Amino acid sequence: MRARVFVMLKPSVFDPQGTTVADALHTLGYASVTAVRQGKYFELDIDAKTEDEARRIASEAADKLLANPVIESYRIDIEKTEAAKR
Amino acid sequence: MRARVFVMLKPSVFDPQGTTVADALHTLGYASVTAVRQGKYFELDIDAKTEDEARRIASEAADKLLANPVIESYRIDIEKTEAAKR
Amino acid sequence: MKFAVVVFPGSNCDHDAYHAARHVLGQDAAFVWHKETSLGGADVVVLPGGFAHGDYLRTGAIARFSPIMREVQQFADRGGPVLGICNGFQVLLEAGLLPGAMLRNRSVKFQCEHVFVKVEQIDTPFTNACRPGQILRIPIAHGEGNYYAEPGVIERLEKNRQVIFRYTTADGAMMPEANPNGSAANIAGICNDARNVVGLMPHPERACELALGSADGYVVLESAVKAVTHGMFAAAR
Amino acid sequence: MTASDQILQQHGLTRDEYQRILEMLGREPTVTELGIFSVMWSEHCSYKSSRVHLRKLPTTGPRVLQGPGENAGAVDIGDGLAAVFKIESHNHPSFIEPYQGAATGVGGIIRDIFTMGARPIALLNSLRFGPLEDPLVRRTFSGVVRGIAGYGNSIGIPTVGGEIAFDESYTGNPLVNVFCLGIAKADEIIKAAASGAGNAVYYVGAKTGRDGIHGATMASAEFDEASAEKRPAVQVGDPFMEKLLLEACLEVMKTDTLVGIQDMGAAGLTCSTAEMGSRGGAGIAIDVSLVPQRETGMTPYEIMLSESQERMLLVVKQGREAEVERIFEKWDLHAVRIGEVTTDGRLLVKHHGDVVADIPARCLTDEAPVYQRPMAEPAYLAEARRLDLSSLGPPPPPADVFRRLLASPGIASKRWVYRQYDHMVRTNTLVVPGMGAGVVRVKETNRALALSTDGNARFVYLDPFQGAQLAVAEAARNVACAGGEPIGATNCLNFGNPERPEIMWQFGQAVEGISAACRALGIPITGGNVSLYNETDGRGVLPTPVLGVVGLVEDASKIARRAFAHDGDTIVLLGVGRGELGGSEYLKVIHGLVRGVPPVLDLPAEAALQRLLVAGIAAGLIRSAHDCAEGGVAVTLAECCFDTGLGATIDVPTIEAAAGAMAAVSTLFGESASRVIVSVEPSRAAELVRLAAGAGVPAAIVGRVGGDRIRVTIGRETALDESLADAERIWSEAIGAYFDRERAIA
Ligand SMILES: Nc1ncnc2c1ncn2[C@@H]1O[C@H](COP(=O)(O)OP(=O)(O)O)[C@@H](O)[C@H]1O
Ligand SMILES: [Mg+2]
Repeated sequence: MRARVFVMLKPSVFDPQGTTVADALHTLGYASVTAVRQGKYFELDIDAKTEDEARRIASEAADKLLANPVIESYRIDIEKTEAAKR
Repeated sequence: MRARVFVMLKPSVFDPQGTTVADALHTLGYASVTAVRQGKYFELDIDAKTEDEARRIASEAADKLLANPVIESYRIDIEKTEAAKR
Repeated sequence: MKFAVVVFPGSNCDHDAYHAARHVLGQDAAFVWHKETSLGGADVVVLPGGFAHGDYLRTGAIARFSPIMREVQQFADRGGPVLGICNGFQVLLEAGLLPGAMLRNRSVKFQCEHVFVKVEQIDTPFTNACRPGQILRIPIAHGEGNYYAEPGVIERLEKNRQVIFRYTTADGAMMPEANPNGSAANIAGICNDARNVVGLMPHPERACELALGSADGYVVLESAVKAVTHGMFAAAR
Repeated sequence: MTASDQILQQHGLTRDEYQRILEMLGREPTVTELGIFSVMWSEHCSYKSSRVHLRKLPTTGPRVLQGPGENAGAVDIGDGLAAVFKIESHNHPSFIEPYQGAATGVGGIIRDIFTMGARPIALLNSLRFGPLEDPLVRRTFSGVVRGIAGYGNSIGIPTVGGEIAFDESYTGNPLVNVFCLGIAKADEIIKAAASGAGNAVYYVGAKTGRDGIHGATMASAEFDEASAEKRPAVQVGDPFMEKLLLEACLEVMKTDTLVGIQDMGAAGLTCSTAEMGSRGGAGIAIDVSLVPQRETGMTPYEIMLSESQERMLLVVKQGREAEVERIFEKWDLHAVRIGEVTTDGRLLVKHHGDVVADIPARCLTDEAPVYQRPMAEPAYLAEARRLDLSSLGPPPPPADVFRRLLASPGIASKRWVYRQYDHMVRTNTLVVPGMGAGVVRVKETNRALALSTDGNARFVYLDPFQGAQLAVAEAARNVACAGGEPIGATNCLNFGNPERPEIMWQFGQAVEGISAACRALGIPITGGNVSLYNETDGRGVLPTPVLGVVGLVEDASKIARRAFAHDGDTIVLLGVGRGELGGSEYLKVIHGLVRGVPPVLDLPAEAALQRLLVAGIAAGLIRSAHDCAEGGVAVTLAECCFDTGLGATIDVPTIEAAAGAMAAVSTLFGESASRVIVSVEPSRAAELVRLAAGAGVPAAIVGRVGGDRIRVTIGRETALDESLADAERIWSEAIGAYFDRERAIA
């Protein structure tokens, strides 16, 4: 099973990378991009029987390692079938 | 409108970060996580009339700036309502 | 007295800290591999700079799980002096020995250059040999030294006098221009509640000899020697 | 298999070369064998076009411990220590993927150094890009710089110097040359040779993937539209893995368990097995199914040709295997036994026991093709060398020229770049980037090493022989300006397509020039690298030989920097100006021209100058030294003032040859060689002038340090009188200004 974990800086935390990307896009002429936030994205292949189990493992991994709760929050999507695609 | 852009290393490209995270998870006892790939995740707030327009802008941004097609591929999701959430 | 320099896979200022402690200050020093479970009777623990585990994921994020960190935690709990330099500071933050977190530098670039920092507090094992308000010219070398903590935490740090080093101009003014990375309140280094654990982004160990462009960092390590030899933190062992 | 034309073309082999393979093997090659031949006989690995020329380089000397032929050269620096160093290019990959291309370039040269048993202590890089006005160039430029920083900083080796130049010819083909130096015990240098039948062959490091397959052949072919298809040939660097490998290998080398060791660079496992076998006069037999693999279903062909980074091949003494394995385990690395040394001199490759390749190792190395490519003087040369200054019209006022030169990226401060490099880690850096040659102390001795990489490609374009000589002289002079006696050099030769006679002529002339200059200056070449086919759509880069020179400073407390040290010091100009503008920054920036003949170089005079510098600095007489290069005496004087807050006033004589409308600009901005601006304590100025006279070096007291202006008079008439603060602002901000609005993405 595949868990997709998105880690983003909390909205209250200034995001230097996202700001830089936004600046660069404006320089390239994309004025309509009003804001950019940059985060991390993980694909975890998990050997789990159920979706719940996969989610539990992924969120433990996120809590312990993938995200720093001081500055980041995360979201998890489970894709049952994706793993097979590759 | 919000475009979510996921940038991943192409499957054949070595991902040292993902490998290191996987190793760390194994050390922490998560043997069931068989593989990890790490990518970048961008949220672009786009001032666009239609979903198509937002997608077009996001993919231009990805082509020009957010991803290097030589080693990375990307995917774009458009969320019409998301922008309001924040 | 003895310095323990913890070596994580990817540490790269371990030799610099060792060199400063041993060859410049003339103290005993030993490397401690991260998989070890003893600090070898050290009086002071240094978590050196570098890129532990490549700094992949987040700086310091993986290193905090190293077996030696349990010892470091206990050593700190007993009041032993612990100094985290640059990556070592980041490890202390991730491990929760110090509050807050690091963001990418405002410039989004790695920056290696001399900066000025003001010693805000001298009642720590790493600043007791400083003059109050002393300005040190020491190099930084980091890409993620933009210190962040929630406003309430910053407030508490200020109230408890836990901000130990701040980026300033050469004459001690706390201006935005003197802030190399965007750190909250120009914070360059902090200590814990008990004041025995100190983390800072600049590299005092790189500034212990005039030939290297500055010897202003000497006083930081010298403080540790004073603290230990005067028994200020003797309880640690 | 009988190879079709198409297959041969894909493998970069000619029909004649294929014929030779048939003769050598006495049969048709297998697919794997064809792949092996293709990479080993590529220009990159075989040096087939350059070998006949490189033989002319002087490679011996009393200090040389290791000349060309191993992974890096080595010179004796006293106290039983050796400086191990080399320069290497990673041009093509850096164009395709600037960050990873440059990063893996750094990783590759570092491996070459620690493979020799040396601990790497310094990095430098020479970079060439198109004009920064081009957004694509800016992206390449910032990506390359970030890549160098990303790898070097992470692994903890300081980048202490380098140089950067810009020219349109590099737009589609940037040059990324990285130099690394390490320190080893002179009697513990380890060779990359396999010997001792039955000794185990170990593989250690990153797993093998499909990355970089045909990287070596790519580096040997021009770019064109079709090369987009070869794009997956980009490797991703893992500096963390390399840091582990570095520490683990150095730890293993302290035991005497190794027979030989080699990194897997270009052509990966193929090159390391073939070369180790061939060097040791032994054979190697491996089974590629034992090689740790990152991807599934890899064929023997792919495993043998993969250029996955951060991998090493070791030959371990019999009975010592467990010791070696244990050390690697400590660093979380798993050394895997993949084969053994044999006596038959063959490279035998099996896959699950089946033989997939069986080739005499020498056929891949010493017996690879060598070409005496035709050479012809290029047609452009006669015209380009003609320079009629009077045809250029009246020159702009010197003050305007001065400012425009300071803002020219080739001259402007490179702080934007080296601020991103950790240049202080390891606490050895005595002279940081921006202050002249990088100087690193050698701990546990009183000595230091001064390092510089240089090369002015415009000069080489206008006269390859002379230009290459000037490159040697400049690199050595920069080292001498820091107080280092040049004791060894390495070179990276970046040229176009060697199949064009005019490119080959440039190459041949440049090598002759390097040889002549190195002989005259007594500097042996201990190694280097050749990068050919640097062209895009049929247009070659400027011929760019880059010289890396190592200088020995006997007393690390006696070194000089670019910047003036004390208010009131006396300024002495060593050497003579001839007002030479051929190939100058002035002509390029102000008139858009690369024209004329490069400056004259008197090698004995240059050698005397360098000896004087080393002696004068060692005696504590010379307090700062900076050589006159791009922008001439005016820009050099300004550079001596920057970062000090100290202005200066000097008076220089009118140069008779440069009379007329151009007199002032040629005097101020002409780039005559063998000139250095030094400063001395006023009471000792006469002593320096005497010392110079004794050494046969022209020396003139020209002015004094002080004030807040940069002032040059020519024969007492004011030619330039500029505010130091303004000049410094222009110079410091020029490169950053190109990027202010588009900071790079991480
Ligand atoms: N790519 C680079 N990496 C590191 N340092 C650099 C680089 N380019 C230039 N520098 C530093 O900037 C300074 C000026 O470079 P250059 O003009 O080539 O010097 P010089 O006139 O001494 O040859 C030198 O000290 C050099 O080390
Ligand atoms: Mg130069």
